[in-house]
Amino acid sequence: MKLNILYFAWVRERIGHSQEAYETSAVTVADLITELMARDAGYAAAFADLSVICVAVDQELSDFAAPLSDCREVAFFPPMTGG
Amino acid sequence: MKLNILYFAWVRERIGHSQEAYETSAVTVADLITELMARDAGYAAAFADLSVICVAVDQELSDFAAPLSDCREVAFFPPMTGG
Amino acid sequence: MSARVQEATFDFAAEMTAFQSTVTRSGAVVSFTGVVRDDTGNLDHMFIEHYPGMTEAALQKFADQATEIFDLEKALVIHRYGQLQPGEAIMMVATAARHRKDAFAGADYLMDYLKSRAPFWKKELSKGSAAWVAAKAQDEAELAAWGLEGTAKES
Amino acid sequence: MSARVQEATFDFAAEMTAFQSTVTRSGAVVSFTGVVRDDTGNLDHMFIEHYPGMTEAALQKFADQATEIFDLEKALVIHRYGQLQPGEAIMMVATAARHRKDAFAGADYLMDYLKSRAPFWKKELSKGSAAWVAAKAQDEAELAAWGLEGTAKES
Repeated sequence: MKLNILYFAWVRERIGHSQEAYETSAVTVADLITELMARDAGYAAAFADLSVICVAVDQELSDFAAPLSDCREVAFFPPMTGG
Repeated sequence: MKLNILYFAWVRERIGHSQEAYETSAVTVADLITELMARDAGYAAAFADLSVICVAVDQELSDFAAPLSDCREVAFFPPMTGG
Repeated sequence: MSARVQEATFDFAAEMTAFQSTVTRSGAVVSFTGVVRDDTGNLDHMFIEHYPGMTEAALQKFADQATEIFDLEKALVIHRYGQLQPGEAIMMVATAARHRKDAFAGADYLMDYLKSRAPFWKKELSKGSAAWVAAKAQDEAELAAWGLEGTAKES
Repeated sequence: MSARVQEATFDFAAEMTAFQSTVTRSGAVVSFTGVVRDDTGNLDHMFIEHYPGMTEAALQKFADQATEIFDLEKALVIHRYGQLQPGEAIMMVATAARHRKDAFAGADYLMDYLKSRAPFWKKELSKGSAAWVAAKAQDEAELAAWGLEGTAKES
């Protein structure tokens, strides 16, 4: 399965890029995070504290248990600070 | 004691004028109302239902038990509807 | 803390521009505008009577109280009287505060006091009838909800 | 219910004039404006990042939800991104309703959702430092207070 993964704010800064096409067989968001963290120190640092990581699956706020089947876009970012 | 008495909204309309100088020996607002109601049918109609009458003594919201000593201006009106 | 009572219309946009231009340390600005509405389809115009002297003092007092209670940097109240047409603005309040909840609460508090404790009376003049607007029990309940009523009545 | 995400400044006064001109049955109009403040005296500018596509959908959803929950005639949300100087407006909301409490609550609700559920991230760039603004536990508590959180997270 080919995903487009987006990163925002300090998650983006730690990982070093804002988006990437990524081939994975991860079943859930949590599985995907585990895969990404194994890639390099930047990813590991970005996901070190999952209590400050939010995820959107196909642009809808979601959670780490969410399945990735049929999804095309996953985004990781810190808690939002709009307004 | 000489008071300036003001009337607003439908209290004014029932009494027929918006203000008057009035000589009284009434001790409280309640005494004053009793005196006024005895004057004519307009006053009696205006004060017929005291649950919808408010009073200000020297431009401060007050109540019927308030003493009139040293006061110069008393105003009677319905519950306020600003905003 | 600025309070004005006037017969003339006011320019909401210009008032807000002026208000915001003098705000220096507040991240949150809230405004409320009350507009004459013709709910029945029969309203010709609204007439607002007030108590000159007491009105100005009451608005100033409520603005000062809101400022103190909600730590506002600035508060503005403008209220009109006289004859108003449907669609015209009756009054406005504006508040500025560091925190958004304070700006909202300050404006809401000001409105609740204006509704029930400022000496204004509205009369609706419709085709073939004229009636003073009755105070709503709801308005008293909303005022009481601030839990500050004792202070306001006594002061 | 109108929602806009833009880099350019907006003219609050002009937006409110346009908003009010299209309101026909609401007696109550509330606005909120958020402004960049330099609390430390060291802020050079603020940078706001967002998630194009998701942001627009989120703002529209919150505006629609507020409209339905609080029976609003009309709601407007404008939120900026990019580089903002101290004193510049970050965003605004406006609501129009028959009842003043609904207009206030609708705007307050919209702000609470924008704060914590719209994909914006603020970075403060000061002399010699740059830091992403941390989300506040208080903001989550205020969102939870509406008692609607389940709905919002699932949708």
